[in-house]
Amino acid sequence: MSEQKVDLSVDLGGFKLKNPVVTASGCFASGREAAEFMDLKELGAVVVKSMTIDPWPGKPTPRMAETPSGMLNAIGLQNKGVDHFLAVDLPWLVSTKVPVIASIAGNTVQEFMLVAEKLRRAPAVVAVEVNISCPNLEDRNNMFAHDAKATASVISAVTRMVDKPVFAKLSPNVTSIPSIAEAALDAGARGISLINTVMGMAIDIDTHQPKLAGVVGGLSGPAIKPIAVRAVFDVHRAFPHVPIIGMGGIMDAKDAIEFILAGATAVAVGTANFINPAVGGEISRGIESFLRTRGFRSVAAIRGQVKIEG
Amino acid sequence: MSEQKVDLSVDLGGFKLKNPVVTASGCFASGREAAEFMDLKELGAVVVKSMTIDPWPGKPTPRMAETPSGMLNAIGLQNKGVDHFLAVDLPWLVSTKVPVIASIAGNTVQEFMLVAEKLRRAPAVVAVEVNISCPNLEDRNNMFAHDAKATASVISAVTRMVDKPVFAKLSPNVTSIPSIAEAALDAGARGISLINTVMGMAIDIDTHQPKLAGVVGGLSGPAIKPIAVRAVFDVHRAFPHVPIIGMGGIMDAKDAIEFILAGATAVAVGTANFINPAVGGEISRGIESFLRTRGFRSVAAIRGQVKIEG
Amino acid sequence: MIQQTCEVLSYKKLSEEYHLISIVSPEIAEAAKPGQFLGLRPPAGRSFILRRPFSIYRVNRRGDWATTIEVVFDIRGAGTAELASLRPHDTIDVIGPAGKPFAIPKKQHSCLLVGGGVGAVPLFFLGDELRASGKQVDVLWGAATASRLVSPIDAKRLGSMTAFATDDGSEGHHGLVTELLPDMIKRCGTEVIYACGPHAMLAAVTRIGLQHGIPVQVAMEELMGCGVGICMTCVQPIWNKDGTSVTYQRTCVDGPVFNGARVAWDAFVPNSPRVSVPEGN
Amino acid sequence: MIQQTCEVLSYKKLSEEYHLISIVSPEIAEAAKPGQFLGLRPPAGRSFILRRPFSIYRVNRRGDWATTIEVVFDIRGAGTAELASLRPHDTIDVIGPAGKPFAIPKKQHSCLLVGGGVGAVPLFFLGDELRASGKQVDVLWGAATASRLVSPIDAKRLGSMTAFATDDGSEGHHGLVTELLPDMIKRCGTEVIYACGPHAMLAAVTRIGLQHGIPVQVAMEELMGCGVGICMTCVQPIWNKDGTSVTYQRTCVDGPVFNGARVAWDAFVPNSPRVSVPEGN
Ligand SMILES: Cc1cc2nc3c(=O)[nH]c(=O)nc-3n(C[C@H](O)[C@H](O)[C@H](O)COP(=O)(O)OP(=O)(O)OC[C@H]3O[C@@H](n4cnc5c(N)ncnc54)[C@H](O)[C@@H]3O)c2cc1C
Ligand SMILES: Cc1cc2nc3c(=O)[nH]c(=O)nc-3n(C[C@H](O)[C@H](O)[C@H](O)COP(=O)(O)OP(=O)(O)OC[C@H]3O[C@@H](n4cnc5c(N)ncnc54)[C@H](O)[C@@H]3O)c2cc1C
Ligand SMILES: Cc1cc2nc3c(=O)[nH]c(=O)nc-3n(C[C@H](O)[C@H](O)[C@H](O)COP(=O)(O)O)c2cc1C
Ligand SMILES: Cc1cc2nc3c(=O)[nH]c(=O)nc-3n(C[C@H](O)[C@H](O)[C@H](O)COP(=O)(O)O)c2cc1C
Ligand code: FES
Ligand code: FES
Repeated sequence: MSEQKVDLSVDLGGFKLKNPVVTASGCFASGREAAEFMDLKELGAVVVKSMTIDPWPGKPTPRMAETPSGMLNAIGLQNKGVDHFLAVDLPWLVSTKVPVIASIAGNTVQEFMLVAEKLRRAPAVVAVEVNISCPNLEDRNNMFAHDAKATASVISAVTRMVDKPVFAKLSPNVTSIPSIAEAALDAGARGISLINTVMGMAIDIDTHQPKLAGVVGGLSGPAIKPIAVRAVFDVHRAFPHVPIIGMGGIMDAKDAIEFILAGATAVAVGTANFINPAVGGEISRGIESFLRTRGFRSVAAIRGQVKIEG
Repeated sequence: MSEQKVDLSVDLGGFKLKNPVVTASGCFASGREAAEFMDLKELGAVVVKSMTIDPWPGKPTPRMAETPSGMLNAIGLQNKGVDHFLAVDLPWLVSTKVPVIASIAGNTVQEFMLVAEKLRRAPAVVAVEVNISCPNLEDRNNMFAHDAKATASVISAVTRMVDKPVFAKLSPNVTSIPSIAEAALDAGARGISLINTVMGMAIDIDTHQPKLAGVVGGLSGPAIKPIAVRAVFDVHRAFPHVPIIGMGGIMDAKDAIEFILAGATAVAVGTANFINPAVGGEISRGIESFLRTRGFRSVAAIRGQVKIEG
Repeated sequence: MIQQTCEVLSYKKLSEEYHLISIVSPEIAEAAKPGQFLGLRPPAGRSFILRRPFSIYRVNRRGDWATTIEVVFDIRGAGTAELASLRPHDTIDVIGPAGKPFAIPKKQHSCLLVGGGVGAVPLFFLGDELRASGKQVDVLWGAATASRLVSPIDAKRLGSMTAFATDDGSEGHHGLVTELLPDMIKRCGTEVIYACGPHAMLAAVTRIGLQHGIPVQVAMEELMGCGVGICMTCVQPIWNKDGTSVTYQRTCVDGPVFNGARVAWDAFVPNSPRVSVPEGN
Repeated sequence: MIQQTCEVLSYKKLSEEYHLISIVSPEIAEAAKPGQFLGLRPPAGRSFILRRPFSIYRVNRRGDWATTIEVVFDIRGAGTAELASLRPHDTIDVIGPAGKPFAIPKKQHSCLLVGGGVGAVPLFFLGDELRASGKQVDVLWGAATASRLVSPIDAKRLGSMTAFATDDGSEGHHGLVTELLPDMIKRCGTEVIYACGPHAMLAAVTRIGLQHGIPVQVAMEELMGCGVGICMTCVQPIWNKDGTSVTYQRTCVDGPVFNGARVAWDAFVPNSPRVSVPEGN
């Protein structure tokens, strides 16, 4: 009933977004394609596809397999490199006036540093998200995100190169997500993004071949939502003052609210864009009407408000 | 066309089952209820609900929440204790002539040992499965399965108490499943069962309450199948000669074949029983007809046969 | 218990809120007793996979070409929405009849049925059986509003005396069934109460019944994973016979009908202090 | 591109194998060009969530009350089974028209359409347009068996010359389309080839076309996550203009129509040796 305005803005630890809905890296390219379906300004920010210092070719096909309520992907971080981003994608993004979060990746600490350095003075880039779910060439291809020390070394190197806020994007494929979060925060991360995809595999029973050319891939979509909500909840409980960008299987505003109740400050929408490239704006409007209907004045009012007894 | 007999029997490292389909612990009780719907002899074995030295009361309700293509549960290992199992359930199981795999649980190494000891001479029990996804009271409630040392201490204690083959049931919620498997095998486990449920959480956005009274629960069903297939694949690659009971989201014979191609010797069916308590027999017959149609003489012929290049 | 793929004979919208589906299964219909339920499986390819439990509303034994079971439900989520889209000749996978039925009293004669909202559903079948065995049946239905009373006309036909209570006063007494209950008991000479509805109503009806020295049988609800006794999700805290301890018992096979006096209405089973239970399973 | 919830105007079983659905969308129909496709979204509540890509079979611009787009498909899995259950007045969420269309030649006159199996679908729309712009159209359809030839009667109507090849000889030439192709090219004086079908067929048609000095436009398939260019799942290995390197390009926005000469038919893009790529994403 009340025509009271709902405050959707969120503070991600030093920078504000006018609403809590961003895109998940790798699920929105740089926004240009989806702009045919929506006004990007309906988003809190665009998190662009992870970029590397040189172009990465990506993996052979098939790169995707549908699974129950989800999908597996093994894209191999195909991207045209940070220089292409700065020269082509970013100027276009600047023209749309949407804030940009730059996701960066690499196979060595040095590579992460080089990309970060190039972003130092990038306009419109309000934060850098560090995708540490990458194999570490200097440690037998173990993912950076699977080891607290490797996580810390990447994050501290990146924070030394850019003075923009740095978010560490964590993998759920570890024994303790909070302890990796701790390493990232100690190394200077301003906030935590989670979760990246869950490792998985599918096999074609007729050909006996893995359904992905990359054999193992990342599971995303509604199937992983409970895993993601729990990860956000655990990290928020461990570090209540740290901003979290929560993601994993968010399809609609109800899912987004669930993440915010678990402790997410903002939410990122990934796989859902593939099905509905305008979904980000719809979720943002859905959150607003959910809050208004229930008399909440702001999205901050429900953050972390899941009721736990005892 | 061919009326050639297909050999469904599998060798689980010293004991044979006449077909590769067993039930997943906690998803079939002790078989008595499901026997109304099927002949238990259609199963390779019944893996019973995990039993503890004393009766465990279980957690308050709600204990379950449905999620996309899956379910979360937080039952709290409600069971009547090993003595009740030996006095009531086992004699009945013996009368059905189905082989039994006894799943055991505990909160201390001592508790596991005490249960194992009681099973030493239990008839029809062909193996003991050790459910180490239990909080370890002696280590700040960290799950045994989340730590290689704790895993090793439970498994070696259990193998000292029973001379039946011991299977370690592993949790997927760790950074490296093969390294936990290694600890279990070094400690004397004959084989590996995996995966237990994936940790997850769901929140009711109207009441702000967790959907489970236990707050966090275990995700099972088709949603986790890709995670489980990958876990089986990884452990099989690391230990090709070790028998694996693979499980996680198996709903039909096709799913079972996928696990066998990934490296499982036998497969366990969990959540699918809830929807169709006769599903185990159907899957076993489905595997047979799959193999026959394609001219395979035995289930062993396709075990681990996923084609990986390079 | 029987697991069968059954044909839908008919679909009917009973009221603004309630839908009725009639399912062909001579085998299940023959075996069914009042208070038991069916587990209805969602069609293939859905993102929701678990069976949904529904009380048996009525069993149709007339005619000999087909014997049917009826369920009545309101739309709560995806499962019930899908059910409401079933039409004649569609098929559905059914398990049933599941659970412990209401006990038909041997000695007592005067029976009062107390139903809250959709909880009235199983009491029709029970009422029919009680009447068939010569008992007196009285009816007390409560609901949020008139349209949420299940089959009020049939209810009047069923009860020697019939009363309604609605939260908004749109039909009958303006208030709760429990406010009418003591008076009903007196006027009807009630000797046994059968109740089904929300947890708080069942607790209150049990309390009032016991205060009057009348046994109360309650049909309870809880989320069900399997409906056949193998998953342990559906438990209720139940006192043992001598009232010394509480254990969790399964609604699907040990219930859904429990002796109200044995339900630990406001107690949770305490965890034994030394037992730390896992997060899943 | 347009995203819309559209009404189904009609459903028709074209043959034992193929189904045709006609979808009402004046906006998409107006914008559509041959070779483009639609992304059809599965209904809510399904365990399969991704859109399925389908070529535009024909666009119906007759009449002014409704302008429709047609898709033709065979049942492969859950998504196509669900599509085949659509009936008039059902609705479906559609994105389209997607992808780069076939280029209508400016200079060349004699066009040969080569379709393999269900790959013939987009070539009807193309053939109509080519004929409308005064070109000569010849048709060569191949399939495993006669019932898998798409609309053979319409194909005969479309082509000045029309030939069929089936693997089992049940219709036309007993063998592959590529066995008929050199002769067709000669007899028809083909100046440009349009092909759609299995990967191996497209590779062979391209090779033969190029041997004859004829440009070949191929419409390719690959698993699609999004169909709008944002997921990078649907790539094909494509030579750059000067033939010095291969990069992965998206079938959904950079294709599905590619210049056959630019496709790296039997090459995979080599990973730069120092780059180790993540297991997911
Ligand atoms: C013994 C018993 C008898 C029942 N009889 C009837 C009846 O006659 N008529 C009727 O309308 N409803 C009845 N219910 C409730 C009915 O089962 C739920 O309304 C239904 O399962 C909701 O499914 P959904 O997919 O529409 O809702 P959702 O909320 O989407 O369901 C999500 C999950 O929760 C479960 N669930 C949701 N609500 C309930 C509930 N109240 N009880 C148990 N499980 C629930 C579902 O089965 C499913 O697993 C009965 C429940 C039980 C336990
Ligand atoms: C550009 C393009 C145009 C197409 N045009 C047609 C057409 O006109 N008629 C027709 O019958 N089919 C066409 N296809 C193939 C069609 O998309 C698949 O048959 C359909 O997606 C199968 O879905 P399913 O759920 O029935 O099968 P499933 O095998 O269950 O699908 C599982 C997943 O694989 C994807 N998939 C399966 N097969 C294919 C395939 N061959 N190509 C792409 N994705 C696939 C599905 O989209 C889904 O994500 C086209 C494909 C592409 C890429
Ligand atoms: C096709 C695809 C590509 C992705 N690429 C990236 C990427 O480049 N960098 C990254 O940090 N995460 C990447 N992700 C992970 C997503 O950003 C997100 O963490 C994950 O998909 C979970 O969210 P969702 O379930 O909403 O998709 C990718 C996911 C998908 C499905
Ligand atoms: C309700 C429920 C109870 C379970 N109880 C146990 C248990 O007692 N012991 C155990 O080792 N695993 C238990 N599990 C885990 C299953 O055995 C199995 O590992 C897991 O559910 C994955 O298989 P599924 O997807 O086929 O169910 C339980 C799972 C469910 C869903
Ligand atoms: S619902 Fe599974 S035990 Fe009752
Ligand atoms: S299908 Fe997503 S980029 Fe082509």
